[in-house]
Amino acid sequence: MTTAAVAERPTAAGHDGRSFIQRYIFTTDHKIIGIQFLFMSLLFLIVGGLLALMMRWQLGYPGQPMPGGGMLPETMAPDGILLPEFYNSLVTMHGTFMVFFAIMPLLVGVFANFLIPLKIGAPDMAFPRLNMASFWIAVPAGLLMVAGFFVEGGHAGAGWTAYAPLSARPDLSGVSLGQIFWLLSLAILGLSSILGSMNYITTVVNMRAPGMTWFRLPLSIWSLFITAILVLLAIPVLSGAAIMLLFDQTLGTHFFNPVEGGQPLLWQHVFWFFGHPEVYILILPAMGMVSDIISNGSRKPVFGYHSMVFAIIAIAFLGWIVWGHHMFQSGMNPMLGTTFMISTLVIAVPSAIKTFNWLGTLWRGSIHFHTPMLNAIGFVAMFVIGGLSGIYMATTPVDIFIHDTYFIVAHLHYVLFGGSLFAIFAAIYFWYPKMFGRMMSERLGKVHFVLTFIFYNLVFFPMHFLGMGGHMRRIYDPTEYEFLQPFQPMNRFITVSVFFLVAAQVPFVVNFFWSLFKGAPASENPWKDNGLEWTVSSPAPHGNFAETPTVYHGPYEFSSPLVDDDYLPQSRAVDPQPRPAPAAGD
Amino acid sequence: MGWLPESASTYASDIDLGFWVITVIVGIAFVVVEAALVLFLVRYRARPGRRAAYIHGNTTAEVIWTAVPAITVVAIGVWSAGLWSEIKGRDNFPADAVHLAIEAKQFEWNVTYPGPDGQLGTEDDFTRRNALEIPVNRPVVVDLTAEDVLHSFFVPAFRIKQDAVPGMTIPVWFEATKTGEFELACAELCGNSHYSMKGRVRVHTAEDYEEWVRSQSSPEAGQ
Amino acid sequence: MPTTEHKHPNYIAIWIWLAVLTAVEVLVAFISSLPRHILILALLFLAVWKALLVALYFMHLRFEPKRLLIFAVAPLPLAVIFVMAIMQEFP
Amino acid sequence: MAHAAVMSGAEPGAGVYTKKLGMWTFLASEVMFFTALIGSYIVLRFGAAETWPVPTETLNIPLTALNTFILICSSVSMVKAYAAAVDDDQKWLKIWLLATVIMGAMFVGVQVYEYYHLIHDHFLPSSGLFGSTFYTMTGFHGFHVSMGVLCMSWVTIKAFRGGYAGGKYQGVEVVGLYWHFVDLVWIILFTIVYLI
Ligand code: HEA
Ligand code: HEA
Ligand code: CUA
Ligand SMILES: [Cu+2]
Repeated sequence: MTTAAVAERPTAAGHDGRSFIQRYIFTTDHKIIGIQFLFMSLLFLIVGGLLALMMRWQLGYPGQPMPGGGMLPETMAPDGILLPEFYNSLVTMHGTFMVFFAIMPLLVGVFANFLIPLKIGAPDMAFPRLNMASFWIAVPAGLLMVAGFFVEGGHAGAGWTAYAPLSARPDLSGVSLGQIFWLLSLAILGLSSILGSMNYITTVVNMRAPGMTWFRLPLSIWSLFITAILVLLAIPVLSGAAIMLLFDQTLGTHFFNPVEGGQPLLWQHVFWFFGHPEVYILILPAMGMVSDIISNGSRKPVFGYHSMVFAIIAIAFLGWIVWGHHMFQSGMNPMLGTTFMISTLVIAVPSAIKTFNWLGTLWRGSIHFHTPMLNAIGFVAMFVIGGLSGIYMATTPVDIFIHDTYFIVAHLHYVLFGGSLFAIFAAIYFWYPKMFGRMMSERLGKVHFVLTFIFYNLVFFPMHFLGMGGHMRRIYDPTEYEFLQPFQPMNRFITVSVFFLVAAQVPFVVNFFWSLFKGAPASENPWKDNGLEWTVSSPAPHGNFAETPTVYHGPYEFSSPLVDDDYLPQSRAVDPQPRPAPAAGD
Repeated sequence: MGWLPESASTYASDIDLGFWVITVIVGIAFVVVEAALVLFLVRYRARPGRRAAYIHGNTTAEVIWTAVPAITVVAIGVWSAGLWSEIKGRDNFPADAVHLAIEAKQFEWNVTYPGPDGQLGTEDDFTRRNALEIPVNRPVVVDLTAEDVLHSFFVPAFRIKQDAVPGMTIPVWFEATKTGEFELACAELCGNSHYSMKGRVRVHTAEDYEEWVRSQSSPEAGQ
Repeated sequence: MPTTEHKHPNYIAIWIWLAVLTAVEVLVAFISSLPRHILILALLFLAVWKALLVALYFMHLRFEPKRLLIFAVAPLPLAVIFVMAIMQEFP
Repeated sequence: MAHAAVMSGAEPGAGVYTKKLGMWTFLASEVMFFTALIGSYIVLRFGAAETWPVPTETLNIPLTALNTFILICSSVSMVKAYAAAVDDDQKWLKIWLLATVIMGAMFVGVQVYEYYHLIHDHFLPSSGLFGSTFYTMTGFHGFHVSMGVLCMSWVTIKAFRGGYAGGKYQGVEVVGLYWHFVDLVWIILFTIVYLI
């Protein structure tokens, strides 16, 4: 603690006597750390995608040798045909990598790090060295998680929810080391996340520039701040749960072992007490950044800024009292089920507020369809689908039928891919210039968006129908069941679409790397935005601001009557001083 | 293929009704949102010389689109609370039901029948693997347990799903409305062969069922 | 920093309090005559009392700005919700 | 560190300096960590109330009571050290810090001794739910104390090097907060694990 807290105030000059190592590897610069997280999590995004691809092959063409599957060892896919135990590991690790190593770091690792100091006018994080530690702790966690594939008995195969007793009983799952690696890796990653969130919270509370009042914070910062609180309070619960399960595995404790009086349901309670706040950790920053981008794209202040803020807070709070909706059919006391159903349904309200406020922002705007805007719009369109499908499952009697079917899988991909990932694409396109000093190609960007949007829907929308047909999730070979055989064509269709979906990511990868070197040099403020980050050169210099800026307006003063341009940077003073606009909230 | 599997239990139709009612409600919400989205994108696309309106919000509008969803979801909640307790509520299980016990274990369903005396736990009980034989139009109560790990008792045609938890005995009830054969699936990941942990549900007429029970409990029977 | 410019409370007195309360706890725990639930309530009461002494004086929450106080107690409701809800599993 | 930014701003933040705020956020997450462990303990014990062994019979209460007393004393010496640091009383700062480190180490020592005997009497983590929960909770508390002792030693060394001269008390206060928190957790554990 104390060591890390003693941080030198960074100098504003770009070139200071720092070696290459200090500058790019063991750096304390929040921007570089953010970029380090970016590369790491994009890598894991690809990994997760490839695992999904293998899974889909098996589901589309059960028992047929997978192209290139011959390269896999006997223990995974003898002569190219996936084994059931390997399929279980694929499902588990796909979920794990995507949630913990791709989306979460992309949102909380990359953008919280990169945006918070820049947008609140601070030179760096409150604890730069803790920040560095946070990244270099995450790396070994990732390596450990990957290593799990190559140990005796294969990788964890109890699902990303690791339900006990299966996850606690090597004798019943056939997996011992893999599950242990999984638990250790998550415990380590948890430490990294906690260090990160300590930083974010402290920075936002204590290091805002003069005039940056709470209600002048951009919604991206609001949501990242609230998310940091969720991370701070939810992740330690996961660590605790992971440790108990680890001890059940290694020390022979009996937390979740019914034979000795332990309670399998306890695991589910503890896991989901963390798990549901976790899924809001995965959406709130997305919502915040989308709000920024939509406001920018439609050159219009965010509609109902204050209600947006309160909606974020409401969602974050309600997120703590709905975890039981994952356990309706688990044998949990049915009365409890009813309580959790009500609290869950109530969450639709703040989400509704946000959705309609986004629409209100577009209304009477002057909408520019740049790539970030397209992806942000994609987010709104897709998140609504995912959110609405949540209503089916929140309704206990209906959930009896669709629980643990592909309806759930459809839901979670609509909120996580259609929601979080589209928002992440938008954010990458939007802040790339500030990160790397070059623009990404708009043409490639638009191609990427259109193709992804189409094939994403072709992949995941049919899953609703699979779910309605009763198609269980986490099954290796649907054709085992007569009532599922009619769905095989649809399964195959999904699989084929997935290949196109992955192919549709190629323009993005190309665009990303090509623009690093060949992209058009970015001006200070390419999107004509109001945020403080756009007042410094691209890429933002070490130490961010030559001198601490002063803030005069809310973040969304687009098309303000006070100025001729259709935007008004937060740090630009205009006289007459702006009359206190309701949504600028000072 | 039909959207939902054929429904063959008393409350299947209620659940399906709920499903479709919600589909209508969220369908409306969906159409409203997406239509407005597309409309605005077209109507308010950037045009030279038009400046966006400088608006920060509108309280009336916000109140409306807070209140409407709120009322809707509460309505949904109230409706489903009733059906939920009817199906899973511990205190309203149907009387004069056929009483069975099912123990799930990797990777099979062991169904224990009360035998001719209709009493579980007596010596004329008998157990059948992956075969659930029940009478039509008569409630069946199953005491669900698991030996090793979590499993989930899932009969799509009956719209019933309930996890089987080692160390707990969870009662489940359903009443078949059609004779015939249905599939019993395991819906909770329970290990390598989870995908093939399936059973058969055979729904007999009352007479056939009596007949079957007698044939099974006669000494020479049993597999 | 202005926030801590106050004359120090009498830490030794608090120390004596804590020591005494601990002693009382141990004694209470060994009175077998007490009915179980009374015993539990008494012990919890004593524990919370001690915890409060530590938090308010040693961690000088008492002298901190209200904001920090709120911040410090924020997680407690979550803890309560968590335990209370799972308790419902055993009606 | 970036004090300029801390002090400026239309709102004074939480009105506490950044290091302290950081520590409090950390403690908040620690609370949730112990919530997971202690909560699970409460639930498991509640679920198996009648079969639960009587702690006072398995565990050595007098010894642990003594240990509790030691930890409380270390908390007092810690807070005295903080007071000394605020008043820039270097002599007593060093004395109190040393005392704290020593008593902290003693606590860990006594716990190791306790474990040794329990294990010798075949009371293991695998000994039913009681063993499971007991070792997990006290073990992780012990781990926290050990970490505290490490940080504390570091602070002590710095104090002897005059690192807190001239009323630079922040480092002492921040470590102190952590130390008192660990003490506080023990007060709870001692009651619900050993006495109830
Ligand atoms: C980003 C992640 C994310 C988000 C935001 C959500 C949001 C929601 N989720 Fe989801 N959920 C997951 C990720 C997420 N979920 C995951 C990963 C799982 C699976 C875990 C596993 O088992 O592997 C899951 C599973 C899951 C279940 C368990 C299903 C089961 O296993 O049986 C339930 C049940 O209630 C549920 C409900 C909801 C609800 C009600 C919302 C609400 O927040 C949605 C609110 C939004 C809207 C409602 C749309 C906008 C509102 C309007 C347009 C207004 C009009 C609306 C009405 C009038 C209703 N989710
Ligand atoms: C954010 C999370 C996320 C994402 C993005 C995805 C993406 C995909 N998921 Fe995933 N999925 C989950 C989270 C996610 N999933 C979770 C939590 C589960 C539950 C697990 C469980 O049951 O335990 C699940 C389960 C799950 C199942 C159910 C398996 C089963 O129950 O048997 C299936 C089946 O089709 C599936 C398929 C897919 C597919 C085809 C994709 C495709 O979209 C993948 C396409 C590929 C990519 C999106 C990567 C492309 C790469 C880039 C864009 C990076 C570019 C790189 C650079 C620029 C350097 N997923
Ligand atoms: Cu049994 Cu899955
Ligand atoms: Cu949830």
